[in-house]
Amino acid sequence: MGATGLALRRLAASLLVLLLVSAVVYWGTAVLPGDALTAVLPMDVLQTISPEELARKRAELGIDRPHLVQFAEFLGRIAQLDFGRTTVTREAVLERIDHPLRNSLILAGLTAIAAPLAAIALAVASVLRPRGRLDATLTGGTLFAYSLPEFVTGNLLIILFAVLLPVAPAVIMLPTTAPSLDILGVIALPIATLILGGIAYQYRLLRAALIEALDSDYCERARLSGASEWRVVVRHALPAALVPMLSATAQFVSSLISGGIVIEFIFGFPGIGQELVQAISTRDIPSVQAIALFGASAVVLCNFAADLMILALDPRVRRRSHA
Amino acid sequence: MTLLRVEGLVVAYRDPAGGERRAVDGVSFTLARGGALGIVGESGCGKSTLARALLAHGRPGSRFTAGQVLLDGTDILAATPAERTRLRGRRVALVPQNPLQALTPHLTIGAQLQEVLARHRGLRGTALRTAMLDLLAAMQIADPATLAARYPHEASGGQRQRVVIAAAVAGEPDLLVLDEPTTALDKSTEAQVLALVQAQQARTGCALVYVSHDLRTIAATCQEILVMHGGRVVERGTADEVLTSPREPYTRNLVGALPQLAPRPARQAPPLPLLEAQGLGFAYTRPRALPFLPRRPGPAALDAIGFTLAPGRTLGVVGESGSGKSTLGGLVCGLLAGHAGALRFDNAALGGAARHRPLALRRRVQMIFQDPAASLNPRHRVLDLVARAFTAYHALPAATARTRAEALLAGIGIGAELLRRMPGELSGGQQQRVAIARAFAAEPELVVCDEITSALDVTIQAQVLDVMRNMQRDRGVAYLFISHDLAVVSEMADDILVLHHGRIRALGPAAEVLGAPADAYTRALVAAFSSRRAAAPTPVPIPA
Amino acid sequence: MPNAATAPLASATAHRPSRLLRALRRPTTGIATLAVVLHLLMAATAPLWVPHDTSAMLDSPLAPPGAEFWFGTDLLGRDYFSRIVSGGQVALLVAALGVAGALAIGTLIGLACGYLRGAADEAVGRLVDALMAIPEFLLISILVLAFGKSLPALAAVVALVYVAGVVRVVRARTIALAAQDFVRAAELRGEPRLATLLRELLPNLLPLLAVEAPVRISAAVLRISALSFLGLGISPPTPDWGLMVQEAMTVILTDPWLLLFPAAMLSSFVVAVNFAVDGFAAAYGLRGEAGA
Amino acid sequence: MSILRVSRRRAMELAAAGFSTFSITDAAFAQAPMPKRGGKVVYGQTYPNWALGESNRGQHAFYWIDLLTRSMWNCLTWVDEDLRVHPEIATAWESDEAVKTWEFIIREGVTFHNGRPMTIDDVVASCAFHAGIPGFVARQVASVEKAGPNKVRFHLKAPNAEFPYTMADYRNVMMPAAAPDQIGFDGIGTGPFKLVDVDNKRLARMVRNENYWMPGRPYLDELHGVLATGQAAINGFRSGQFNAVFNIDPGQVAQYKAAGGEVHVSAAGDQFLLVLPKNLDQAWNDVRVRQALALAIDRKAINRIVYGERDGWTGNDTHIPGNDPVFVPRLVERDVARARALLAEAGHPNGIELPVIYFTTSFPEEPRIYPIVTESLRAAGITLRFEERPADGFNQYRLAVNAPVGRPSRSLVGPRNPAISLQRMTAANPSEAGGWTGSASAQYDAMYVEAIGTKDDAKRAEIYRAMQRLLHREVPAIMLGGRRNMAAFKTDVHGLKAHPQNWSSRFEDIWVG
Repeated sequence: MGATGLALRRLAASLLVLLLVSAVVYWGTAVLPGDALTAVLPMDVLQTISPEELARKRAELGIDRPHLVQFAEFLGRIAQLDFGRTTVTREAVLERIDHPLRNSLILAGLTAIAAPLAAIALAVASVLRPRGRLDATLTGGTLFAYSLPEFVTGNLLIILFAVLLPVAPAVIMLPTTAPSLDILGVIALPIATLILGGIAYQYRLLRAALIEALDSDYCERARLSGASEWRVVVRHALPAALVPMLSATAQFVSSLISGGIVIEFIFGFPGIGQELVQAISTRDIPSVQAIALFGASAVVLCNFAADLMILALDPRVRRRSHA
Repeated sequence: MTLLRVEGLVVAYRDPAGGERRAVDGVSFTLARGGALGIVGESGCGKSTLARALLAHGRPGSRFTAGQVLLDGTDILAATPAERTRLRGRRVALVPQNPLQALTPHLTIGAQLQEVLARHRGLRGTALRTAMLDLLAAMQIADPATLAARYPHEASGGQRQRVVIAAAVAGEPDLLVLDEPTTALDKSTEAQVLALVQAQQARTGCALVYVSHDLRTIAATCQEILVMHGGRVVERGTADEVLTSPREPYTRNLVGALPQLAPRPARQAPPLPLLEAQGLGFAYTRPRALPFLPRRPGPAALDAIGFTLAPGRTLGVVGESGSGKSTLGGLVCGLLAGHAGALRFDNAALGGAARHRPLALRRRVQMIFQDPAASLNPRHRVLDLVARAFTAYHALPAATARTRAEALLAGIGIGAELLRRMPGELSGGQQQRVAIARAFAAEPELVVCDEITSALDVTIQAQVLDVMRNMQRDRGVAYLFISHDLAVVSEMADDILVLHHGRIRALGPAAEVLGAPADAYTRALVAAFSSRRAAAPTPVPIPA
Repeated sequence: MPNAATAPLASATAHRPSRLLRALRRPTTGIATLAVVLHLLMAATAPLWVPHDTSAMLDSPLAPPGAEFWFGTDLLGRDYFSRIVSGGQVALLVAALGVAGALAIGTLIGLACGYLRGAADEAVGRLVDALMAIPEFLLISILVLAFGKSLPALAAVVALVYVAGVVRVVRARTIALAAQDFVRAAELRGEPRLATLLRELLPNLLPLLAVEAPVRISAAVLRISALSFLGLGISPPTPDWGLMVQEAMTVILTDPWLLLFPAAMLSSFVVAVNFAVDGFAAAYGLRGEAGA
Repeated sequence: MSILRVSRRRAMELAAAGFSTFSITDAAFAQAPMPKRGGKVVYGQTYPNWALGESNRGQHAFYWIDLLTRSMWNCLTWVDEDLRVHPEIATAWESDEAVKTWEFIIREGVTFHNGRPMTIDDVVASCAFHAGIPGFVARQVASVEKAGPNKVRFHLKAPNAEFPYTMADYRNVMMPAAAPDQIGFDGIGTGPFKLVDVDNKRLARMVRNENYWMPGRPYLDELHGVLATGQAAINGFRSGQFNAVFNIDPGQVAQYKAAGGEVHVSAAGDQFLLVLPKNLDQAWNDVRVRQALALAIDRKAINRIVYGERDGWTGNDTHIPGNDPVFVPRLVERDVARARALLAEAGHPNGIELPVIYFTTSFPEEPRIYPIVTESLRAAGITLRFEERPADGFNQYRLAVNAPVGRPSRSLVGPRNPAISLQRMTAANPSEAGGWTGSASAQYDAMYVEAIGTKDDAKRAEIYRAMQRLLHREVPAIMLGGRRNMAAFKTDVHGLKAHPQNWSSRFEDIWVG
């Protein structure tokens, strides 16, 4: 069916996924105790405000209407890509989350490039000397890095590269709306932490696939036609071996886009994660929805990109109709 | 002048249990420049390991513990890795077994050929490309440019085999080692490929080493033959000596097991047919892009098929891959549904998926599959597999089902000590016997056998065919015996049906079809399978 | 020609137990398995032999490791050895319960989708994609705020996090299995679909689940420590390595040993489980796609 | 002893409250060696302004990145480290005999950051705005009016002898006059520093206000405030990005000193208040159980383990901070036997299980306090667990049930003057008194009304002490005192002090060199 068939099917599927996401996110947030109004009124106001006044304010904001009506109205808005305004302060949601989203996409984007490259480098190195000491140390090393919680590796990296050696900033002191170049300047340690945590799984998958590929008949034919081991690994084994790793990479990167909250807390990175925490704490459903939908579409795009790369790497899927 | 001398070669594998298993145990032989040596043996006899040892290559976990492989006097086993890499493809080359797995799936055919040419002929740019296209042309590829741009999975079996040979001969090696060159091919393409290899030898004067389990093909192409068993050479001689007057008991058993292209003695056919087909047709539906689009039918897999099969008799169905023979089997036993035309069993319409057929009908029609390992659930014990059939078809209580199953298995050669084993722990032959027992547990009247021996070695194949003949003799069951191997079919079939691209090319009693078939395609097929004894079968190209 | 049909043939490959011994003989697997067993034993029996009460404040805070308190005392003056030794209990229990739930539900859904295919499979597939696409912090916040942080609630959180992954893995393996002939044979026997699922397909998934379970449990223990960092996981004063590591970070440069012990326990468990599983998977020829 | 006694550490001429007028002169801030002008302070703040969620338009003082609004704004009055009120924008104030009408004289020559001189109309507009929205000011002020070219008059709803303290609160800043829904969002104040750039959930950058009304101040050229939660504070300090940190984790004092810093400890700080809802059918509705609870908690252990100080002040279950002259310490510090006896008397001979108290971490050391409370209560057979809820909307989680009192939870209490502090235990403030009702509560409310109506300080102090003794007997809520604000700063930073009222920290005196 090739790329176009896949694109069509994937597009239809992703619309359904986004619909499901917004439904689950809506009812999930609606279930939480309290609502946008009580979340925003300061403590001393909450004590003195009368129930009637509270009810009047809720009606004013329209958050007292039945959930089904509110959800339908929300879907109507989303259809025209209008992400609406925050419930109480009436700010445009997009204006509020655009920069944090951009920052998180930069972080996720660079990690999406760096992590697989690191995994490929490590896996190829360990496979070129099978059963050797390097293979064992790499496997053990990546597992150890994965086994340490992110806030440990993050803080240890800060102490090493910011406190002891003045290479990177210990605290990212940029405003959320800082220009992208500044964000790039401070992104090294967060990415290193993410890669240390996420590399083990991708490395293991790639290494296993490489070993399996090197045992295949076509690698043996390449070897027996005089190709050097390096060439057999890189040109013949690697492309096919990347396929299982790619879906893991896509999953790893998509979990970063709106999930990198621990990293944002440790480094003070102005990402979308903290914005999500804020939106949940103020029960601001439009913001939560917007962040969830952007996150979900980024995830869907990530998986789609991975599928396209798999298509590029494995022609058997791409051009099946000729056989 | 000797090109290759192998002296007392031993290749040992580290056994998982810690011991050492010798795959090649002291093999010695010589091969003159431009000679052709055949090495024959069943799976596990060490022939593939020996073939790779000729390129100083051992699979992971194996070591050359003794002996030498002298190529033009120098021992390539002692060569440094760099020297080994240089000689592979230039001095000695290997044509691997099944071409689809042996070609890198994500590189075009042209790219893979150019890689070898660039390394051994130092060509680059357009010179490299033209050399590649000439090489493909030399392999009788009709349109080299189109094939070069294609990926391996987009080429036919014959084309892939030719590409693999092209890759091997690209470096103009002095010694060409062929590992099971024709196993994956239909008879029609096999002859062409063998002709190509001999043309290459004639042009470059290189020596050939054929390694195969198929004694008939080796006998057709090599002057001298080595028969291997358990890592040792058990017999050595010319093709005629080995085929007509084998000295060793193992070789005698091997030659005896070769299916002979001779019709079974004619038997009186009972009047009432058990299974009939008139104008039977079938087409698979094309895969859909989106789940909601209408399903469109694909090309016809079977067209206007008519035949009858009486109780207790065997109808052999012969055809190459893609001829539709498996589709026919699937329709009869209910794996496939939605055929055109009439299909009747015991004078009643037979159709629909097995799930929707009444229990009685499901019991009376059974099927045995090609790959024994895949047809038995790996997590069920042997006894339970067969007992399950008794409980499913005869609603017997578990205990009686087990005793009936034990008796049936014993009768078919599966001893008590194997009953509690998982299928994974049995040999191929044993697994197929269990599958046969499971089929007969239902006490069927018709058994559809789809390539039931193609995955087995020749000696095991002979045993399984004996089992099937005995079961038919004892229980009077009818067989729809499907295979690509005309010789195997001729050993079983009362009548033979030859299928090609979904259409019948010949149908009639075995003697008639094998004797003087009217249809050209059938005539060529019969010639290709004719026995060694009659005359050295020259490779006869079969019209497409 | 001897009548080959009836000649009894007896040849069988090695029996099952020796594969277990062979796996254990490999050094990495042996040591790793030992470490895992020790961890489990420690978690199960800690309350019986722990020298001090894990929440009693016995001495001044941050006393260095010494004679009386082998691992010293933590920021609140509690015996650090007792807390380290019982630090795995809650996290392991929650992880095990959660992953068990994820495997049970995930396998059923994966089996059904993989074998039955059709519209249901498509729909469930999309639901799984949606579940994986929702920011995890949001899902877990909703669960914790709605159901609290009791043991079953946290186990439900872990189950939710892993069920989608299990469905994907099981569905892929089921699709491959369903193409095998022994499933065709079962269909020809007219076995009901449920029987085919449970008797033919499920047993073949058990090795996959055996590989998936321990690796995902070790991943879950890590995930719980991350949740505790965000205030969504285990609440103090319950001894938990995740919380201890988090507390230890505040005094990392003055009292590094406070971080050393819990981090060592956490990573030794995770590394040991992964190495042990790799060893057994190799010996039994299994291949799991389990992972973080 | 009058609440306005002369402070030993500060040479400052003082007059009794009421009619005298005085102005802040250099004397008020006489310092050690000659401070140098210039330089920059980048401070980390571990305690962000919890109102951040409402708006991120940033500049408004209500949503300022932390509560240290005195960096950019001024209020009419200011409360010093010993919790005594001083003039700031108002140079003097006087009230009528019934302390129900107050007049403040406004300082001359004050200009806003945008260069526009501050007029009486700006002051009146600001004060009217503060009195217009629900909160402390609105609860006390009926109306605000101009009373002359430089005088503003307040009409209170009820007499309040300590009204000047109310106008010192961090929210009651002076802003350029504007419509109520716009005032303050332009980020223009009268304070020592002008705003340059703000991302109000992360950081703010300010520069010296050249024409600040206090002569010669501020010394610094630049002031940056950065929110630094978790390890960011100590890491930022060690790496040199911060040269000061407010509200450090008391457990990390040694590490700040090891990183070349000095630590200034304030005399008092916020208190953790355990709200015991009595309107729910709970065991602590019985006063004896509450008394047992108060007696069994080892408050000395909290000071020793968490704040590293043997004899720090411990709470007396009232909102009054330890360094307030009116503070009446509890009669008995801890008596487990008495606690057990009380429980037995109340019908719980073999101990009692109390409902879980929910909290969300605000000050860094908070998660280490509650295990000590739980552990010390265990000795008296009382089981009381604390469970953290994520920073997510803790308020609505707390008030989702049983509003306005909410679930059993902890609340934060800032150190303020007795008039504000003791008002928080009256029936008008159910959420912190836990819905305390009954005769004792009524008596307490009456005493409060009498106290704030008494102009004479000594007599008022007497009533405050009686009210505290009543609270000791009734224990409507538990106050875990002992907290102290601690600020760390590099050795070359001078004049930076931690203030018991976090929000009253001043920046005019800080200099680098």
